[in-house]
Amino acid sequence: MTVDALITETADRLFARLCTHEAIQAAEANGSAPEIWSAFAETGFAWISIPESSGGSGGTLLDALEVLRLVGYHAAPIPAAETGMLGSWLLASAGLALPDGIVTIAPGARGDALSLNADGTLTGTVSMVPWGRSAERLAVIVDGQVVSVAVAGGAVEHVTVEPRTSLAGEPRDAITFTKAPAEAATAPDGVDAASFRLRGALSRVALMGGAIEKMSQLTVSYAQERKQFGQAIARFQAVQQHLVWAAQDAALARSVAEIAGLAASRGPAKFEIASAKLNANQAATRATKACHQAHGAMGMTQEYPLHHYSRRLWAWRSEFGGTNEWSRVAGR
Amino acid sequence: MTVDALITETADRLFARLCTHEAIQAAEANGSAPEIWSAFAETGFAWISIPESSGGSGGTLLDALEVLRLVGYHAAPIPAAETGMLGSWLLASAGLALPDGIVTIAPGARGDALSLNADGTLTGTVSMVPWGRSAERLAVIVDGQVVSVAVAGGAVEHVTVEPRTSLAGEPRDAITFTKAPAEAATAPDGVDAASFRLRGALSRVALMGGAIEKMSQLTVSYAQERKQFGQAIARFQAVQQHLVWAAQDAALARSVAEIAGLAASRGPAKFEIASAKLNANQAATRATKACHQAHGAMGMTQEYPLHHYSRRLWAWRSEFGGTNEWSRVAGR
Amino acid sequence: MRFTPTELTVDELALQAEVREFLAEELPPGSHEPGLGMSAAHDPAFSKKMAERGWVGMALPTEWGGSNKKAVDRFIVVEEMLRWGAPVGYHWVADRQTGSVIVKFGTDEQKARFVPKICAGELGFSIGMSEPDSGSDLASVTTRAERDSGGWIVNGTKIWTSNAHTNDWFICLLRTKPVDEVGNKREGLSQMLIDLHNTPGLELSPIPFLNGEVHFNEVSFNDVFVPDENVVGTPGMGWNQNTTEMAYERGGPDRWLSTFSTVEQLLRETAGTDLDTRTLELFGELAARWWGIRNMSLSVARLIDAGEAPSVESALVKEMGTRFEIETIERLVELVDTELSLESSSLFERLLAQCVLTGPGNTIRGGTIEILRSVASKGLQGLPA
Amino acid sequence: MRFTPTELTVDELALQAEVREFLAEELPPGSHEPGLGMSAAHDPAFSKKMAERGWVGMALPTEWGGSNKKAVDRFIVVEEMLRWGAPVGYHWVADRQTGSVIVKFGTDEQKARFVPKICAGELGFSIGMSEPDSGSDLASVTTRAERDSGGWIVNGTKIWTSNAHTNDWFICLLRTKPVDEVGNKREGLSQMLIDLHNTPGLELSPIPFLNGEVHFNEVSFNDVFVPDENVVGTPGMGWNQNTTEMAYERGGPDRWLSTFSTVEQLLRETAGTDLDTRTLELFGELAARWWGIRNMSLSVARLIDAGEAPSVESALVKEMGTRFEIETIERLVELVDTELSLESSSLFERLLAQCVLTGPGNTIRGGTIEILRSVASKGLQGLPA
Repeated sequence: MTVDALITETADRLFARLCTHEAIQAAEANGSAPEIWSAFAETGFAWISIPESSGGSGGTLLDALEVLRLVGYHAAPIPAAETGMLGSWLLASAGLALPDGIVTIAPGARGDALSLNADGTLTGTVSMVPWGRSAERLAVIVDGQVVSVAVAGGAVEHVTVEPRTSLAGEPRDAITFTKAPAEAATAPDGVDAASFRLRGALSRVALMGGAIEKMSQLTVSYAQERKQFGQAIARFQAVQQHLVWAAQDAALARSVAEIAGLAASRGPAKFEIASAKLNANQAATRATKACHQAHGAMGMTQEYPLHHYSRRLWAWRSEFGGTNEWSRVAGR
Repeated sequence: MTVDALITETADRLFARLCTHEAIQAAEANGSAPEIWSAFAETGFAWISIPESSGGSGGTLLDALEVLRLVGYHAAPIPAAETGMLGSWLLASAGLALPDGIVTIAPGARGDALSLNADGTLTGTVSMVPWGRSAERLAVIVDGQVVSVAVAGGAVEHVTVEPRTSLAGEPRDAITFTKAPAEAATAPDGVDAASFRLRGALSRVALMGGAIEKMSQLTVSYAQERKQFGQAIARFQAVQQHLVWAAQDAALARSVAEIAGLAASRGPAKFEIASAKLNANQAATRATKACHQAHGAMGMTQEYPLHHYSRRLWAWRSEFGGTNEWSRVAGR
Repeated sequence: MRFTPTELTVDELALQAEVREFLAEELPPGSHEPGLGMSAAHDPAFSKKMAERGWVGMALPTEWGGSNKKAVDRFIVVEEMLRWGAPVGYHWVADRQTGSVIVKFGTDEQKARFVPKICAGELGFSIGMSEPDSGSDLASVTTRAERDSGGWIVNGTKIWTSNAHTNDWFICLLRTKPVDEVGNKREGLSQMLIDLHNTPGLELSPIPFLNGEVHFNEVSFNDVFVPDENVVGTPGMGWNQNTTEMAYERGGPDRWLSTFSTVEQLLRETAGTDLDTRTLELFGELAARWWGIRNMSLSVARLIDAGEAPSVESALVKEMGTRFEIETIERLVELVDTELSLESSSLFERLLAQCVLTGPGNTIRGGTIEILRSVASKGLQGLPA
Repeated sequence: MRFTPTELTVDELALQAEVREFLAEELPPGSHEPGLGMSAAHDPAFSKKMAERGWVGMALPTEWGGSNKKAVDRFIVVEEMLRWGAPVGYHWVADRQTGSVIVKFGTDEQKARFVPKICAGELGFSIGMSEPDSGSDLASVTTRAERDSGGWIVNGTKIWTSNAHTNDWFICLLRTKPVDEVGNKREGLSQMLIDLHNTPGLELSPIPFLNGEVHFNEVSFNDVFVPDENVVGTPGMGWNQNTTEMAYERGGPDRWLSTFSTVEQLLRETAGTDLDTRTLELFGELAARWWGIRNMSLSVARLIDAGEAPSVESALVKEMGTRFEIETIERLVELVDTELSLESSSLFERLLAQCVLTGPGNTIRGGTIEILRSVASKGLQGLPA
């Protein structure tokens, strides 16, 4: 099972054009990047791996993970995983309609509580919701039901969106529903909180693999160009260590994403995804440290792009389960 | 409270003369070093910190710790801590007689079980007993009693000694008593299994501080003398890291031993000793790694002295409580 | 090298109690968002209150407005301020470094002009050292000062100048003789005092930090005139004077405390709850390591008070403290195992989020960790730094 | 650089099952003390049994007694042997490196003389590379071979020659032209095959390991005659041939498996008990990391089978594996929190004690970790190693 090179090339070219340093910075300032999203949505990549019969773009889970790797590589400030392999996957699994716009999900933060009322409306609060303020609908599992509820950026009755941000400055909002009209359908076998969390973790591993790879490449270039004590800093043993560790972690994170993706294409892949997330988290911790260390003060500034990747990695390593949670799963 | 410089000088000179590479090697091969022990015992240092009124040499706990630091620094293959601040301390605390020869103790290994019989004899097994085969007596707390029992290297009835060794190749024997005649006296307030374990840990911290310091000095010398790629390896950044880490760990281990010693001179010093052992353990792990790394293959040979210190450190870091045990104590 | 164990005297413990009382009164918990170490907030009013207690420039001579106290006394005050996350940013550099440099190398006129104001908490200083191409090679200064009647004309650019936009003056390392004339890049450098806001030709540009906050600035010099009376010490000897200044910076409690207020906040937020083994062990380990480094750091302060120059010891402690900070953050992130946000309702989680974002900077400030290792390693081998 | 994900084919899984069956039969648990990675025991009878299955020299051509299998097949066999701690010491080097070097660079006469015996598990090889003053600078060879009628006269000393006392021959890197004549220390070196036990003038001295075991030897040459027919490849090209040999050594499963049998033994000894969270998490973390590195290592084997020369990839994996081994040992020591002894009644504790004692050697074998980093770093920058 492999990914069509055309997917890689198209997505890579698209993001390289759209996700300039300035565009990513502007997305952070504005809390959204509608132009990047619409160009992305137009390609159909947003719904890759969702069957065409359900209103998706078709393609495999591996295709979706490859697109996410490139989202991570280019720090594309869009809810690609949320709309595609997470949100629309939930909706499609239960036969619910896919909206045209952004779908977001509830990653399952501490204190989240939602309940379906007797009249079919939804009440409760979810937090750390990616791009909640830009989402058309939220897809979530409540009491064994897949629920689809309008968010419309909080511009509808019964819904309020409190803006919050991740460590990367990306929207992670709190949304409160008060008897909000919702559609619901029974979640099929294999679609439940645990499988959703695995799928969420897998999406983060793919993103992280891309981001570490880019960060590693940035660091090699910087170390070759930057001179100190009369020579490129890449010639110092201490800097070489940083370059090697970052490259290892880039290779490791990408490799585990791909192997776990293969396994997840065939079954629940509990051990593989748990192991992949654990490895990706550790790789992110080591690689961000190594790359920042090699960059010195320059890497701490807004004007230099390292932080687009390092801050996203710090956010993603905590999302859908940290190291301890997944080590317990892998250890069983 | 300070230590008389004469103690430091005398002990340092004594060990420098006796604890040659060959002598330490021979002690490992033979499982004992009677000449080193008798020279040490002759100075009275073996019973330092034990009141003269109880048959000891007088002096403070800080004096005893300073001597142990030098035992560690010179890798002296003798049961100095066991005979002095551990074994004789137990005996003296309960008013029991101090023997002329080596006293050892039971460090409290997993599976140890001793009981006093109705007739006053002792039955059961203790293991990982330092220099059990050379000990005249064992001092141990059983059921709130300080017990003194003859071992005589297993050459008495009712006692068998099974030789075992630590990672350093030092004797850590299993001793079985079968209705062995014993003396016993009630342990005074403040003398119990917990305080004995603290005192044991403190003795190891002092030993470790000395051993890391010596190992660090050996490594600096080696790195200045050893040439590769046309220059002393001390000029390579990677080697400099090792030198710095080892020196830090040497300073840290010695510093925590001394501060914990000050605190223990005044009270139970539970937090201080727990913290000191934890720091010494971590310092030992880092420093042995750094020093071996800087030495390369040479450090792995019997003929080069690094292993006298590194192997003792690996043994001592596990004795009287590892990192997790003491972190729980320090965290309370 | 030896870190002699030392403990606080009765008088020193009284000072510690006084500082704690002051903080409890001035900054009761909940009244302020604690700052992390050197990113502490900038609050001239707070600096003034501290100065009224004699806690700014406290190791400087009374003659110039200081309190003539010991390094250990300053250690006690700084330790408590950092643990509390107090807003010490305005007087931080002036208190820690610039005041001492002026007292040591300046003229009486300079001492009278600057030191009493520093000790009053009324004068904030920055340091103009790094340049766009210098990186860790701090002696490779190219901003040049050329002789002019009664002073010097300066052209060039300084970068990473912390808080230049909120402080008043900065002390700058400038090249007064070209390298090819003096033969060694450490020669021909001079230190000058420059007003950050009232100097024609001087321009500040903020360099936003990765999360948008501004701490750093670029400072460009366009024919800036510096009068002779603002040159500190001997022209050409700036590197040596500056090295002294760096040594003051190392080994102090700022190194290993800038994340510790985060740990203390977690302790507060979990107080009274039943800790699981993992949390208990982590608290124990962090407390033990904090205690170990703190003892060594206090020993360094005692050595300074004994008139010694413990530069290798300082570098060793600073490198240890820096690694401790980084590991503390990593361990806490693993422990809490939750998504962090600067907008969390838990102060601990907000602080930890801040730690994660600013953590990589800890290894850079005041010399990268590699430079510290090199200084320490040379010292261990008995080589000149 | 890319580690393409790969999985075992049906045939490869069948081979794995066959090896497991073989091991269960030959070495049932309890029947042998498992060896750790490269310190595996030396057992010519076992090597012969493996050879009978076609598992020694398995990637070598059938023409010379090999099985003409793939690098992945060899990976599978080696992985199972190491997990089991099987006594593979006798054929280890010959199987991994020397056989390939002779097939690649040797004459047909040399192939006929040596390779079938290697593939039969009847010929153990050592490597004569390091010298007392060479350290990591392996090209600084001073043991010199001087031209003589029909061969070479060798004088000098090799050191750290693993298992020279138990193996039969060794392949030696010798200086056949002085550095000042060839201008570069990597030129003028040649590889020669030398009988370890029947060569006049050759003397072996064991170098006991820190725990008294003997793995290393010093080998001194006193006018040792080596006939021309024992020179491998082109005289003067030894460094390049040797570098190829080193590349074979890297990236293989030995790197990251030599401590894993210890973890597996702990799993066996705790099976059926109720694991505490700490143990469960450590098992999970180690299993996950093992899985991650193993996938990358398997990808390297596939690249070799695809005819590529993944030297940077191999160095990256080896450095990762080495750090994984060290961290595994440290974490296990912390976990068990007990006094270790080589005489413990628990096999796991005996193995862990052995790991602690031999652990520092893991970073040295086959190039120190610093050299690996340098190789990898150059590769990342597109520079020649």
